[in-house]
Amino acid sequence: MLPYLGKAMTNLFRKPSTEKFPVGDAPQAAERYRGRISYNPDVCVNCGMCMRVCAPQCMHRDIETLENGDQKITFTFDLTSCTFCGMCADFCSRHSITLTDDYMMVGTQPEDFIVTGSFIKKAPPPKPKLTPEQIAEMKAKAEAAKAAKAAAKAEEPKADA
Amino acid sequence: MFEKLIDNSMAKSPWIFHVNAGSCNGCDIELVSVLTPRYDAERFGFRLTGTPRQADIVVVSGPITLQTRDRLRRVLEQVPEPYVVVSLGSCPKSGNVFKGSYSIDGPLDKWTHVDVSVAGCTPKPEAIVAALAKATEILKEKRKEMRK
Amino acid sequence: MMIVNFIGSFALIVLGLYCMVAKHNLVKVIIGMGLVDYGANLLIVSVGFHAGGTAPIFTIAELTRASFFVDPVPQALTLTSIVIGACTTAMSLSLVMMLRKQYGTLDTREIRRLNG
Amino acid sequence: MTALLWNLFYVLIFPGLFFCILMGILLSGLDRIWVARMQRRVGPPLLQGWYDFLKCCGKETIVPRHAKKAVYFAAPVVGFAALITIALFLPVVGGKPAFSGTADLVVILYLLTLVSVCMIVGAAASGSPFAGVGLSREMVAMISYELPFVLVILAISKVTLTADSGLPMTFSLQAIWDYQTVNGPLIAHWSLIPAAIALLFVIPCEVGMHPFDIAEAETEICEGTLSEYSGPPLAVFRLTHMVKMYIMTALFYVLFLGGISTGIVAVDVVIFILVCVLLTFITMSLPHAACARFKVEQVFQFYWTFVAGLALISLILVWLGL
Amino acid sequence: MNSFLQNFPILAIMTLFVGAFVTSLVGRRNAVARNVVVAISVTGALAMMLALIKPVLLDGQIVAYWLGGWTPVEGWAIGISLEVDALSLFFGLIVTVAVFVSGIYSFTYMNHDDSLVNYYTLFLMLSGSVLGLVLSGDLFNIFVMIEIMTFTAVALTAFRTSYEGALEGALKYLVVGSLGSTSVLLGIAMIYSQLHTLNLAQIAALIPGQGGNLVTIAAFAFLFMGFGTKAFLFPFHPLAADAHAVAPASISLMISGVLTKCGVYGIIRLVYVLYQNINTPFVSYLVTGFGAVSMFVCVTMAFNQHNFKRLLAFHSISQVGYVITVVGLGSALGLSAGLYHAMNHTIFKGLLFLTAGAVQHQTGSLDLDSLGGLSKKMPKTTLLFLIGAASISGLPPFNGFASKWLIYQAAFLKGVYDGNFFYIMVAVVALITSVLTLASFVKVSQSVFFGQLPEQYREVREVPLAMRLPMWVLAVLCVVTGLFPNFVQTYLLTPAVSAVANLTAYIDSAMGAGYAAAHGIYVSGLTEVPITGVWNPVSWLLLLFCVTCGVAIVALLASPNDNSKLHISSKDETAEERDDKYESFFSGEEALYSQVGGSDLFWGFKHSWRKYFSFMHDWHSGIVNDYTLYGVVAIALVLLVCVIVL
Repeated sequence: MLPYLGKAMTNLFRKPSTEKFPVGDAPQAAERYRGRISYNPDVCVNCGMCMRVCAPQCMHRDIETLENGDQKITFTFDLTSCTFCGMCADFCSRHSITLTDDYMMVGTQPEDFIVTGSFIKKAPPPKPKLTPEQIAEMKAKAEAAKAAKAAAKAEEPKADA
Repeated sequence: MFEKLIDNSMAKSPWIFHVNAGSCNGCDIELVSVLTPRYDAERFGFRLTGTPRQADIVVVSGPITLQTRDRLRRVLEQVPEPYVVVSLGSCPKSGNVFKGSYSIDGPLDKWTHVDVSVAGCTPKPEAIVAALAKATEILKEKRKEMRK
Repeated sequence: MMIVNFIGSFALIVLGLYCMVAKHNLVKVIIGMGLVDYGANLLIVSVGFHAGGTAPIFTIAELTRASFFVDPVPQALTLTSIVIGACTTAMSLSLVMMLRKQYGTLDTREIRRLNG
Repeated sequence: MTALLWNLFYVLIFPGLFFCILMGILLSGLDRIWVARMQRRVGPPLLQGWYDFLKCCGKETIVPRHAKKAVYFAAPVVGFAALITIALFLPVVGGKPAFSGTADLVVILYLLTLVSVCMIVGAAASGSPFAGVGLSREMVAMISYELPFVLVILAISKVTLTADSGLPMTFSLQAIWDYQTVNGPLIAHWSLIPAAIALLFVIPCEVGMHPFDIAEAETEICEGTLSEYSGPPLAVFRLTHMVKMYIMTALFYVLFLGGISTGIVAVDVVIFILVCVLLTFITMSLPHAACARFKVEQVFQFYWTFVAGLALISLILVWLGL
Repeated sequence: MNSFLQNFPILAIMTLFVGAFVTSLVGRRNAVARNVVVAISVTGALAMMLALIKPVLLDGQIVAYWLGGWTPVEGWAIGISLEVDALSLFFGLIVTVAVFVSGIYSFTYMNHDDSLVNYYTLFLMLSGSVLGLVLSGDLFNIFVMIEIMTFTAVALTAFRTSYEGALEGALKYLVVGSLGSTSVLLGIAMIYSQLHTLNLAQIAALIPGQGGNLVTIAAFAFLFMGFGTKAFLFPFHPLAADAHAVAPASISLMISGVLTKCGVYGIIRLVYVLYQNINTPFVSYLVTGFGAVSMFVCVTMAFNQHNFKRLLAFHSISQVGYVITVVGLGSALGLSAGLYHAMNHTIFKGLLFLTAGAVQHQTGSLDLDSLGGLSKKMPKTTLLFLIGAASISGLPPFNGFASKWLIYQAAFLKGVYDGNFFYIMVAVVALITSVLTLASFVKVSQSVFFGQLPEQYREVREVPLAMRLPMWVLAVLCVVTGLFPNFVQTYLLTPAVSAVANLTAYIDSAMGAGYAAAHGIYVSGLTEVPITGVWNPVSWLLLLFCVTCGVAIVALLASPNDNSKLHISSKDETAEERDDKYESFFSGEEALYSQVGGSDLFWGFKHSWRKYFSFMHDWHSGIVNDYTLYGVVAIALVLLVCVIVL
């Protein structure tokens, strides 16, 4: 007990090691801290990889078809459902999802915890129509290839002998 | 005047009661670390109590499992007015990775009003301190409203 | 001469106490109580005895300074004491009978529900 | 009329209610700050006890179904009143208690017991199982510190009785104070030094400060005795706890450091307050910072062997006339 | 002296005995007549004792009554006498008040039982014998009364034959108690053989002339242990516990409040009046030592108990230990403290036994582990119990505090004035015992009256007024004797103590003036010790009241006044639907099975002393032979030591 008493006495005259935090700015988080998700819809390719790897299924994709045939794709990240594992960011090939170092996720409303972003996916151009001749030509090509393959197969045993 | 004094003290001495509703202990440890020298919540009068009867702020962590559901409800009923509920971490608000499990009966909103939520798995102690600070303001407002 | 009586009463008391302490049968314990009583009675009677005294039966007119008789008080005491002893024995025996009905035994080592 | 007014002043203002509450809040605030500093924390504001008290007053009071309502509400008030009554008997300033001749050390000993008993009865009346455990611990703590306390009091009484100052009263605080005025403070009496140390150990357990707060172990048995208390009754209990710090330190001051008088009341009061503050630091803050909470049987053994041994040594030394 | 008053002692005794007789005659058929007879007898005895207060206690006269007019002839007491001095009357008052309360209580308490005629007959005989004992002036009469007392007490203990252990307790009481009776008888025989008289006054006059006569010293040892048995002193305490626990509560009151007082009375008479040897250090050590040991051992034994009344029984012996301890100090202060505590013990222990009886009457159980939460169902009984518990634990301002305070002072001052460390340690033991008593009663109140109410006691109701009334009488006495100790001191204790001190008056009023002087008895055997310190509870109470008012005002100011939500909220116990808000907090669990058993409450304390407690548990084996052995060994040792030392 005596050493503790000594320690207590010396501590009494030292500066407290307490952070000042609620007064003033929040301190910087540690390097590579995984905090609030940021989502950049502009580079997203809508691959859906993030949704596949997300264990708590915190993201939600809304697909809304616009009048002109384009799709408005909205990704919603519910931070109150996220485990901040960073898997989505790792798997995102275009780095559209990143985890920032903002940890101050405090709020009174559900909206405070929603990270969302949307982009328009252009409808692809209409496909060209094939004529019957073209189809017949393609079929013939396929037949020829097949025959060639069969011939090659027949020659093989000979080569072995 | 006396009532005003009480209102002001309400924000200066909030006592916390912590309910673990099936949490993995991550948030619980972080909550305790709020009282450590580094974050020292006691300078705002925070104090962990052992009983809901003396609590002003009820901090709930963990998804609401079937086992803890009734206990949680009982504890929440036993807290004297006015009080504030804080949901700590992602689990109580959504169920987190346990979402959809057969043994989860959440989220917390289903059983009580949640005044302040902290997201994170787990939240940093600074975030918890900020949430508690917000909770004290709400506590004061609640008391004022009740008085009217 | 009275020394024999004193030794006898002492022996009776010790024997009775031995019975009460060492015997585990309740009836024997009560016999021990009786023996202690008898010893005490013998002692009292012996205390009042004067060698050569007559029985202390007189009318007031006959009583003179020269009368020599054994002390009547111890005899009265002994009579009272014997009566009380008989009552006690009867009482304890009735208790023993009921105990036997309730506990099914007379062994003191088994009649110990009130302990600790 | 004037006498009545003076008595009201005694009860409500100076050695009584107001001063006690003030000192209690001051000492508890200082204690909490010191403990925080020793743990390298900032610590709560000085008036934290006052805020706690006010806050509890503003809360709802839930009387549990199993509680006995009358006892539940009466216990804290009676306990607090008993404590204030002790304050009126202490000759803190100028060697004159507010109500002299009505009490002595044994009465104070029993009033302190009454304070604990009120807490115990209140806890019992609240009907909580945790309170049941808490009150049993409170009781064991009481058994623990009572023996050394009694031995200390006996030693002091012996010293003041055998002195040839012509004092017929043995257990009287007034007499002890007068003895010290003539012969110097009792702590300077070397055979009483072990007793003084023993009393220093008794103080934190009597108050229920941290290493000895087995009855109110908040994490272990959910606040123990106070488990079912909420609202104003809880506030009064918290206040009782704080005022008890003041009363115990003041009692030490009277018993061992009494008789110091400069003749100027203000200076005396300042000296007295300083001594109380110092004693609070030594007996409550230091063990709080340096020790973890004891177990029930450890408290019991510690007090009945070590502390009681110290007090007994003192008593024997005094007995031998040393 | 009014010659009419002269007859009151014998009339009081005979009222009870004749009442017993008449009860058995008329009560067989008519319950009302029986109750009337009982009520008249006990009230009559009480009234006669009260009538004697004026001449005996206040005027200091001594009533000497010779049965059949056989006054002493030529300095020899040949008749049987009743001699009532202030000491006898003090005990007589205690006895009659207790008898009165117990009798009234029995009317309702015993209404579940049959063959009540036997009960009341035995009860009145018991009362009569006890009264006869304390008023008697004749040693052999004391023996006869002791025997009647033991006999009826045993019969009453076994009255509820079907009750678990009743027969067993009664038999143990009878067997081991017979040791005490026998040793009284032997003592009487020895005294008679040397002095040829049985009159107390004459013995008191003659014994100092005997000097170192071995036979009278042996008689002293026998008589001391005989009365000690009746007071259930240390090695005899197990039989008290056995008998109290199983007897009906009204009889437990008699056994603890009255029978033990007979032992105390006997010891006071023996060491102060007959032998006047209390100032011999050895006798003082002997009496004080026995008292201190029984005081401490019994209070620790109480920690082990699971039965409400058995626990009370151990406390009873512990409190009698206090009385014997201070009686052994041999100072006026000690004696008055002892008498005060003896009186208070009858009052508060009677109250506690009656509350235990009320609990048993309403619930049918006395088990500390299964009872609980009765404060909701029996609030008035709870209040009465708390008053009794506070008194026995010596909390101010109840009577236990006033008498214990005197006890500490007496022991401490004796130690200081004699320069004897032994008495200081006795004072310390007394204080520690007081704290342990408190702890024990905390255990009872927590496990019987507070805590959770078990399901099977939902329908329990408060006891009827007829049972509460006697309890209130005792409770009021508790408060009154605690609040006005000066009054008690002046009008009861001082006369009794000065009666003990004024030996010549006692001898002369029986044997004729000048008898004491002729045998060289002049001075009292008491050393006067000044009473130090003032305990003035009334001013203290006023102070407490003032402070409570102050606190209440502040509390009122602090509480919000016009808001329903922030008010006190509570729920009626009778409400059908459960509301979790008002359940006890039990970590969120349902608090149904969360009752803390009475026997587990002090495990922390018991754990520290586990060796002592397990030894004590084994030592109280419950076997009659063992208890007899302890008694025989104690008697033999005391006899041996007395003969050697004195």
